[in-house]
Amino acid sequence: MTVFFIIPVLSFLYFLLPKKVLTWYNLILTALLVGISSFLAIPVIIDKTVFEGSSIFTLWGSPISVSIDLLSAFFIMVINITVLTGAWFAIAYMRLYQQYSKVNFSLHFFFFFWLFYSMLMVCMFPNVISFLVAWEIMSISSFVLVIFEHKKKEVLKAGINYLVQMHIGALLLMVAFILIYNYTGNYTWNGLSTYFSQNENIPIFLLFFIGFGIKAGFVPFHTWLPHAHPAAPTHISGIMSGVMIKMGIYGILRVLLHIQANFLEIGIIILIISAISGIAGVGTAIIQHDLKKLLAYHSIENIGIIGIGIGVGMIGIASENNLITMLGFGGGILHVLNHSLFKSLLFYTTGSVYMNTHTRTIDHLGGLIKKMPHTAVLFLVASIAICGLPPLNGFVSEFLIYNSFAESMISLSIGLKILMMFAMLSLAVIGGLAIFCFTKAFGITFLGTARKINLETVQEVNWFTLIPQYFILILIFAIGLFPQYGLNLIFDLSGLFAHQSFVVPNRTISTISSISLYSFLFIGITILIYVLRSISNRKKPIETAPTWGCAYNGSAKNLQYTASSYAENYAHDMDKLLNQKTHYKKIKEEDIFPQERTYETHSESVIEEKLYIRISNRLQRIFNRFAFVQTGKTQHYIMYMFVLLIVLIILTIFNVI
Amino acid sequence: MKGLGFIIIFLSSFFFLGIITRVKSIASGRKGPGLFQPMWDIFRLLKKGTIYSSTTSFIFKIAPIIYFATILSASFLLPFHNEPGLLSFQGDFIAFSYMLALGKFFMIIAALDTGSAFQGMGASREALYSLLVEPAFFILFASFAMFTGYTSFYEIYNSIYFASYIAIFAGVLAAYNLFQIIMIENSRVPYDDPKTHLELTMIHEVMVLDNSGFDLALIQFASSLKFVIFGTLISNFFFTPDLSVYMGILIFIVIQFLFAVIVGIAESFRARHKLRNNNKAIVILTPISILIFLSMLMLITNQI
Amino acid sequence: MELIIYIIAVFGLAAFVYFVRNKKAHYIAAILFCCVQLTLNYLIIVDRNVFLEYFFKSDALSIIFISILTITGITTIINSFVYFENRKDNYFRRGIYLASLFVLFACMTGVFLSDNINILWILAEATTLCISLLIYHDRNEEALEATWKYFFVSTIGLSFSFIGILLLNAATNVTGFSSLTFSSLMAEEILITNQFLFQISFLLIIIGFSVKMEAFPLHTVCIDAISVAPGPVSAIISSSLMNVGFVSMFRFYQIFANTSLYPWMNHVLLIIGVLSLLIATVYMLKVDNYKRLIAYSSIEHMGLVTLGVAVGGFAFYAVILHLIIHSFTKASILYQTSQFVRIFKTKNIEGTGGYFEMSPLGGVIMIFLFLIIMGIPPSGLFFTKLMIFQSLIASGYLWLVIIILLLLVFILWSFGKSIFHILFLKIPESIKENKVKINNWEHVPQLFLLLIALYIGINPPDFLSTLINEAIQYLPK
Amino acid sequence: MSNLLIILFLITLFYIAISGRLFVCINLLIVQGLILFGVAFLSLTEINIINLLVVLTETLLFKAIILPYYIKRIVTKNKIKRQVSPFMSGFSSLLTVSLLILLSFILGMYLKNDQLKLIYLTVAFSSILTGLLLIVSRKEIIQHIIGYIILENGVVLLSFSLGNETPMAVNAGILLDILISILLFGLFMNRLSKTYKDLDIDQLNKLAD
Repeated sequence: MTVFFIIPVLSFLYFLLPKKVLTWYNLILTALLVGISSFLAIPVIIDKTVFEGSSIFTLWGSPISVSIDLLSAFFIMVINITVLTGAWFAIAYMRLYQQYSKVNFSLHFFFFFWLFYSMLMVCMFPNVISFLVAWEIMSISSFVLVIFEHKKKEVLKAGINYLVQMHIGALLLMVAFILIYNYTGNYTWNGLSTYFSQNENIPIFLLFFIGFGIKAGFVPFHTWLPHAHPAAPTHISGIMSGVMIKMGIYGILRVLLHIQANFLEIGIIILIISAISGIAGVGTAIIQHDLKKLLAYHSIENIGIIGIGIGVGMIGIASENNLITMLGFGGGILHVLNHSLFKSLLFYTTGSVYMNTHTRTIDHLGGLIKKMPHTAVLFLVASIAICGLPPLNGFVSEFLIYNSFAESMISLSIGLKILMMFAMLSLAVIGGLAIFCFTKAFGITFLGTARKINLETVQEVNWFTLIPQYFILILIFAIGLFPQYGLNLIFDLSGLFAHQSFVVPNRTISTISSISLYSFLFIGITILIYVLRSISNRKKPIETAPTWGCAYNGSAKNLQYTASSYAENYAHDMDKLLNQKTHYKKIKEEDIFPQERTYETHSESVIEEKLYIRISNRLQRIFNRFAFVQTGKTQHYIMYMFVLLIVLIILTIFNVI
Repeated sequence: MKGLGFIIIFLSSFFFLGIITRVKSIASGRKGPGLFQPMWDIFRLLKKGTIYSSTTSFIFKIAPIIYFATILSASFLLPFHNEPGLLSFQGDFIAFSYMLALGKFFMIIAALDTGSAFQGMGASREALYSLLVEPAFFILFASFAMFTGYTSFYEIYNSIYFASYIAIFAGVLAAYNLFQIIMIENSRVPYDDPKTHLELTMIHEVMVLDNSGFDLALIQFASSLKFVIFGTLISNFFFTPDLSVYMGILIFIVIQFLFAVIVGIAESFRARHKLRNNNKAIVILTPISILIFLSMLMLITNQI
Repeated sequence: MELIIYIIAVFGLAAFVYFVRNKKAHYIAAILFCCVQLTLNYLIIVDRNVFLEYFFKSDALSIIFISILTITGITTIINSFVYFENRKDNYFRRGIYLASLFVLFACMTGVFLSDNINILWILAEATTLCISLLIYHDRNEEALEATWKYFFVSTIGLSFSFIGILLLNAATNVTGFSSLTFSSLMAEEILITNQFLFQISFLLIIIGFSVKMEAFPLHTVCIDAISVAPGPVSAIISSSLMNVGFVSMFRFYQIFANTSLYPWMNHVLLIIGVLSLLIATVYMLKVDNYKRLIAYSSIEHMGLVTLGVAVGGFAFYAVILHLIIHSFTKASILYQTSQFVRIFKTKNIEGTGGYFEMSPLGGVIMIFLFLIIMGIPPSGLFFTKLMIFQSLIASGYLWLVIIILLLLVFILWSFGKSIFHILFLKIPESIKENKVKINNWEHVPQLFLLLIALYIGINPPDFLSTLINEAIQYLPK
Repeated sequence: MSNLLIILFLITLFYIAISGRLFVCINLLIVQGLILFGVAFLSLTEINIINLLVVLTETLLFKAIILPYYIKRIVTKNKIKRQVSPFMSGFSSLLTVSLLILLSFILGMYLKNDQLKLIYLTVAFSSILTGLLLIVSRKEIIQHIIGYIILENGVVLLSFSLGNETPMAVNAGILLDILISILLFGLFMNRLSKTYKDLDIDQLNKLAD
């Protein structure tokens, strides 16, 4: 415990060590911290205790107390996995930035450490003041990480945008906590339950939900994500998208633990918002041509899926149907872990691509699979997982959520049945769109022939960089193939929310284990057929020839489908919704020999344009009305004094104040 | 006896495509090929060598295998007569549809792997249609699940019954929807025409332009197997609990035959949609499924 | 007795630096002055009621603020020398500058210590004179204009508060040569004979002193002063001089705190606070001159402080702490700004960029200063804001809190935009060649202040807490 | 007797408000200084002699002699135009002044008590307000200074009214006067008049947002 609080001292070494060793030192320090926090968390997970402790350091004179329950422990483990791989990957990725000065590096890694540390603290602190402090440190450090390429104006813009939105979230949380404190006089999480037991639940919950939802990226609070992720270095995007936005989920779950009434309404609220987030996220992702922006939108989608699970779980609690609760929360919480895995893997592979090609625009890439087979395979597996296809981990969590729908359709009241039907509809749509999106992302990026890049310079990243990625790959497969072993943990976690521990019914267990059986069956068949083919192909001629271009033998390089054209028939029907912008100069009548032309599309976030920017402009215009004070004329200044004096006197005489 | 269903499905897939082509040729006044012609083609392909495009990678090589494997393993889930499939568990219809989706995923990226404009076109369309049709399928079976109170194929089929008018109505709608879904999944008329000769208008066929030999054989066999699987989804409605195995098999074969004939007739007497209209036509299916859902909801609320 | 020695010493040193115009003499004088100031501070801390003729009296409030004054004062003197050296000022100017700086410190110390209302007022007026000389240091047109405005407006403002004090004299019929002392007024329950008279006098005093508090309505001239004056002087204006204003206001507030005027007074302060916040936000969104921007941010903080005083409760404690941390932070920010001016040769944000490259240490310090001033943890201002909002909400001003939060968000946006523009963007072409080298030693005072601010923010030490609690003991809980 | 003087003081205010020429205003300042001297002489009877002397010298020396002389000198030296340019006509400014006097009378009614005599209050306030009026309504800095001096006269008059009880306050006021005027004229006026030709306030708005 004490060690955990002493570690930050080591973080100041970042400023002293030479630039070369920084990345390595970072990895070591991260590993150290991972070790310590796991040492604290794993016992909690194994023997279901709650770790209580208090630090040697004090905040405003009171020692900072720490308590790790199952939920915290779970999230701590999730954080550890992703951050460790991120630190590892950074070693290779930071070579891109050789021209940056040492201080940049030191600052970067300093705040990298503090991001990790603050996320751990967020999970550990029972006192909401220290929680808020940790929360803000998290935002700040991630902000500094985001603006690493700070010479670019748009990066800085994205960073400040991010900072401001995080600040709004924190302020909302602050107000919520103050309201609770003024009622209970208690600045710990437990204060919530006393408050909720005696007051209206929904308003404060909404305050919390928005505050945490901004971090988590629920629509319509998601507008920072698509800007911040492309701006940040890739390992940072991986960590932010993999675990940092999950801290919002953590907060929401933490609040849900203390909710005392209105389970149904809250569940419905969460469910609807999450469904919208899911569809909006993936629907917008399809037409993104910046790989990282695409992934950012997918984080919104997956947050939506998690939220759907949680919402169904809440509804389950409301209707006292344990099975629904378990399946819903279980699916949601499992998806937290899954998403952190495959999303970080996707970001790392994107990073490897960027390292080699120095572009993230999908339309410029292509044919990378021949030069970077490992990366391609990793990306492929991650995409299959994120689409929720068997036999990988994404399928398991989505399967649980689907089952919770089915259960609630069977056993709940009519209105809820219909609601669930729509929820299932949305989840199905999400799945379909995700497949559409990732066939595009993988196909255009890695397959076919190179479009604008030259493949000669591209080479596979070295084995050392591949290790963490393969590590994640193994975890993805493990969860996908042996879901039944982790099941108890997940269901214990979801038991927390029903305020009771329930026995997992055998049907569910058998279902899950038969899923793994099914996956094995599928893999077996695949292998079998593969063997058959190779046997039968042994003595047959195997030739290679150019792709059949329907009797066109020119280079197919520029004939290939691009990301835009692949998404065209989807985007065509929902232009208005996506507010896609096309950059294309029409060919005029008179020019007989038209010049070379380019056709590009990009899309602006609708909500941002139509809602936030508009509102803030309106407000600024209102503020400008007041900007008449500083005229530079002494007379006016004295006038103000006099006028205010008169006004106040009048108010006083008439007892207004 | 568990394996029986699987075996029969597997076997009946041999002559399914044959029947369709035969029906079509008769309808258009030709004599037409033998019932087993498609199987012969597949068999011949199995013996042929393979040509791979120089732009392709291993994705292109493994995709057909995975495609076939997915469909085969999808067929494991199907109950037959009163027996559950090889595997049967809660919400296996979800696993079923996701398995098929996995196969599609690989076919699509394989098509993109060739780097040809046509195949990309086909891939994009295939992806779009499958994503549009997915909700309809889900809602359909979700409504069955809600109706019967069970979430696995076997239990659903075992306990489903159509008693009242509204049930008939729902059943008819369901049958229609399922039929349309099958047409899309197997990319037949009116959504796609396997016999067309203009690549620009193809969907499924254009994706496999570059496959040859063993792979092509796998793909074609897979598509006929897919037909039978969906046929099974329909024919399962007709098994009543008190029914001997042989009757079951008989009924099954009859249903499959009728189904194939219907498909053939439909294909030969109907023009395909304009491509742009396909989207709308497919999207329509989801509201229909919702309609089914609501009617089923009415049913159970009345009966409860 | 000690006080007289102190005054003599200060004036002696002032005369010395004015007449003996060479480098060594100035350095010696400065060091001596620091020693004098420190000793006085020490004496005051060790035993409260040493010496002090009947005009003066030292209590917790004065101890706190004099300590702030000493610390910022020493750093200011150091930075002033940096400023001289870099601008090659002639020794005549340096002489005037240092002399008026010493006298200014003496006057401010006097204000903090003074127990007699009239004395307090006179000394406050005297600070105006000294600060005018300091603002005028650069001797250019802008400086002249700013000085004239500051001088003229603040004189008129203070003469209004003088009228207020006269009325107060008349209202409380206390007679005798050492007429009106805060201690006596607070000691015996003053009976409100003619309430309106008291109200008018309080209004006049508050509004008059708002020129020193840098709150609405008379903040306008402070903005000009801060934006034009040399960096160290701006630091003094928006740290210690602000405290002078606050302390004067707060002492008058304390007099009436236990009378029937209390609620009325709070409403007045509430209005002033909200107006100051609003104006600050409006202009922070508008200005493109980073020194003015920072000046406006002091207005914002003073607005928050005024609100805190208005709602009371926890907020009293928070307010004092807020001022302490704000003084240190804002002072060091303004020291940094004088570096900006030196490097970029412009006060317009558009002409800046890449400070972080040129002096990494300074950049890092600036980032932390930004965090603290914006009240983002680990900043103490976060906690003080928390407490202020808490008592605002507790006294039923939730709607007001929402508005204030909105304003604060806008402030964060505009302030962050400018600061990060200065720190991180590309170095402008105009100064690519002949880059100004920043010596890392220049950052030491700022670093020092930063660390103090951080420490106080995260763990306010016990003696400080006791002092603050003692300073606010007369106020209704 | 002193009341009479005070009434006279009031009349000077009217005169200043409408006078179109600079030197008239300055001469009126002299008159005011003399009046204050008289008032101090008559009313501050109970304070000790040193204080009284200070007050008397201050009023006589500064208010009646040095300040006006200084201003005249500056005006002549810098060739400031002697014509005053108010942006309200003589009549309306007259009206305003009388309104201000009415206002201060009402204020005085509210505020008066056994120490604050009504007449003192009224005249003091009206002189303060008139000073403000001059500052606000006129453009030349020289006018501002005149306005400020008038304001100060008002303050001093007010302080006389309770000078007997709290001479401290009076001294403070006096001290202020001296300091300000020294700084004002020793430093600014020359600088300002050097920097800006005819001291017009409109040239002093470089610093504005």
